[in-house]
Amino acid sequence: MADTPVPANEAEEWDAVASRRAAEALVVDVDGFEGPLDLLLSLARTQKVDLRQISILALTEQYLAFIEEARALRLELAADYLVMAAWLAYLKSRLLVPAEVSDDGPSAEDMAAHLAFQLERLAAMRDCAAKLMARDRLGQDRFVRGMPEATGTARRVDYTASLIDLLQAYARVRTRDDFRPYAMDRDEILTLEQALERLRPLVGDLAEWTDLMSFLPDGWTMDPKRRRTATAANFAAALELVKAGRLSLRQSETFAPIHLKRKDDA
Amino acid sequence: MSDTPDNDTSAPGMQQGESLFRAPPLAEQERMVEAMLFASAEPLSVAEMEARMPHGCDPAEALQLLRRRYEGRGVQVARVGDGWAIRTAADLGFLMAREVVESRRLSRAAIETLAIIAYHQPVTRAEIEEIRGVSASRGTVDQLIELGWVRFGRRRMTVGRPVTFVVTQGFLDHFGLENARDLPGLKELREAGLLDSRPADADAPELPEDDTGQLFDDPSEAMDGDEDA
Amino acid sequence: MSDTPDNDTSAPGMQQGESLFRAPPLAEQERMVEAMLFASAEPLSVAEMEARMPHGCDPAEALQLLRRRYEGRGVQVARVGDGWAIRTAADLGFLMAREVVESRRLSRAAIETLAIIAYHQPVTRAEIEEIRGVSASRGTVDQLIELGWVRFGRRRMTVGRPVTFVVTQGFLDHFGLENARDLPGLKELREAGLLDSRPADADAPELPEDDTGQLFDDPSEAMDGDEDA
Repeated sequence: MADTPVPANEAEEWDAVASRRAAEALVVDVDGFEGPLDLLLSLARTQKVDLRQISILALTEQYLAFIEEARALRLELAADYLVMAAWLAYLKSRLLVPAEVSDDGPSAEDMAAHLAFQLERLAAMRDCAAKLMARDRLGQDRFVRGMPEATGTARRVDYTASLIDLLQAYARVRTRDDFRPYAMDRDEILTLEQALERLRPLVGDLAEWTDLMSFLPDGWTMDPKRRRTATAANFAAALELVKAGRLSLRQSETFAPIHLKRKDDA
Repeated sequence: MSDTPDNDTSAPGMQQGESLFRAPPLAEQERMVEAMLFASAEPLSVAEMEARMPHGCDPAEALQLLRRRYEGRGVQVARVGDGWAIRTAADLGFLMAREVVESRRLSRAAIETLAIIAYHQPVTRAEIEEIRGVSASRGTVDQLIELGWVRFGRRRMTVGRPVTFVVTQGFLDHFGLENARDLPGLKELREAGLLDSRPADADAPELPEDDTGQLFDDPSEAMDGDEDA
Repeated sequence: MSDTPDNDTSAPGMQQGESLFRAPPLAEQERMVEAMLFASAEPLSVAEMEARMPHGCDPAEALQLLRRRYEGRGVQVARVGDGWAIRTAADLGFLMAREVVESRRLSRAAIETLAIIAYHQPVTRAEIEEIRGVSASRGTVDQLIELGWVRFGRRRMTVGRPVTFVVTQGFLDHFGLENARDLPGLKELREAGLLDSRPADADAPELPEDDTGQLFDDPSEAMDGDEDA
C-alpha cells in the first residue's frame, strides 16, 4: 500500500534516534489513538513547532515510518490507518515531484494545506474541550438549590419521558418486523374479490372525481407491502367496475393519480 | 464583599493547614453560610456548617447577619427543627403553586404511540395500530392528548374521514425539538447507537426508512427523502 | 418601567379583574422574582415568571435589580440562555463537598464531541467525524443527549438533509455560560478560520429555503383544499 522504506535523504534530515524513540513510545500506545488524525497530531507535536509551520512532508515521513514499525511489530492496524498511509504516500510523491500542469484536482500544496488545517482544527477543539471541562461546573463548583420548594397545594402528576425513550420506542416499533421469523402471510394480501366487494357499494354515490388511493381500506395504507397489494387489488376492482359500466376512470398523464367517478349516464 | 482580598492573603493554605491561619472575615463567612443553606438538600445546623467552614469561623454570627439581610426579601432564613434553611416568604407562596409536580414515567404503549404520531403525523388511529401491530387502547391516545403532547389534526380525506393526530408545540418543547421533522430517521438512529442492535440488526435491509416515504402521498415527504431518488 | 403606574392611573374604568389593580411596585416584583428563582432548581424564563406574577409585572426589570443585589454574594443570579437561575458562587464550591454530584466520567471521545458540537453548532454527525478524523463511536452523541447537554437542531438543508446537533440550556447551565456565544475562545477560533469546514464546502449546494417548505407541506391539507373547493 504505502511506499514503505523510509527514504534516505529526508530521513537524514531529522534526528533518526530521537524519532525512533518517539515512534516506539507511540507504538506501545497504538490502541490509545483515536484514528489516524489523532496519531498524526501526536506525531506533529514531536516536531516542536507551531502547527502552522508544520512540515507536512516530514509529518508524512513520520507517519509512514510509524506504520512500518507497527507492521514490523505485527501490531494490528485498523484499515483507516492504512488508508491514511496510502493517501500520505501519494501526497508525498506529489509534493516531491514538480507540479504537473494538466492536473485538474487539488494541487499537492492544497492537499497539504488542508491536512495542516485539519490538524490545527482538531488541536483547537482539544483545547476547547479542555477549557470547557476546566470551567466552574454545575454540581462540582456551582450548585443548584438543594431544596427546590414544593410546598404543595395543587399536586399534579407530570408524566415524563426523555427524547432517548422516544427514539428508542420508535426504533423498537419500526424494527420489530426485521426480527420476525419468515412466514408466508396470506393475510398480507388483499384479494380482488375483497376489493371489489368493498368498492362496489362505495362507487354508487361517487359524483366527483376521487383519487383511487383514497379507497384503500383502513389498515392497508401504512405498511408498504399491504399498500401495494391493496393498490393493485383496488385498481383491478375499479377496472372490473368500468367494464360493468358503473365507473369512469381518469388519469391525466403517466404516473399521475388515477381518479374514479360514478358513470353518470348509466 | 470588598474585603475578599484580606482573605486571599491567607487563602493558599486555607483548605489544609487550617489552624495556622486567621478565620475569613465575617462578611465572607456570611457568603459561605448563604451558599451552604442554598445548596443543601436538608436544613443545616450551626455545627454542621461550622464543620464545613474553614477553621475559626463562627457560623452562628454569620447566620444572624444573613438572617437580617434577608428580612423582608422574597426568601427568608428560617429555623427548621435544629437547623436552618432558606424558604420562600410566606406571602409569596402563591407564586410556587405550579412548582408542585410529581413525575411519573410514561407507559411503553404510550411512548410508542407518541413516537409513531411524532414520526408519521398526521396519522390515524388505524395507522398507529398498524405500525405498532397492536390495537391501541383508546386511553393511550387520550392520555397523550391530556398531557398536551398530542392533538387532533385534520380529518383524513379518505373513506370514513378518520381523525388524525399530530404532536403539539408542548411536545416539541418537552423533547427539545424545533420541529418533528428534525427527528432522526432509522438510519441515523442506528448510527447514533440508539437502536438496540440485535445480531440481525446490522445487516437488516434499510427498508423501513424508504418505506416511510410511502406512507405519505408525496414521496418527497419522506423523512429521508434522499433515498427515494 | 416606572411609568407602568401612570399607565394604570388612566385605567380606573378598564375591563375587568386584573387590570383594575396596578402592578405591584418594582421592589415587590423583585421579591417575587427572587422567590421564584430560589424555589426552582431549573432555570426560569422571563415569560414563565411573568405568567405566574400578577398582571402588569415586568420580571425583566426586576431581574436586573436582583442580579445587581446578589453581586458578590454567596449565591448569584445567572443568565442561562433564555432562562435565569440562582447558583452558588463558584469560589465556594469547596463547602459543598457533600452536594457534589458524582457525574459519570466522560470519555475523551465524548468530551471532544461535546466541544465540537458546542463550537460548530449546528453540526452534523458527518462533520463531527470529519473534524475528529474518526467515525464517531456509537453512543457518544447518545450519551450527551442523555446528559441533557445536546439536542437535535434543524435538519441541514443540504443533500440528504442530515440531522444536526446543538447544545442545550442544560449545557450552558452546567458550564456556567450565559449563552453559546460566550464559549471561551470562540471569537479567536472564528477569526482564525478554524470553525469553517474546508473552503470547498462553502460552495456545497445549499437548497433554497423555499424548497423545505414544499417538503414539509402536509399532503392531507393540500387534499383538503381541493375538496373544499
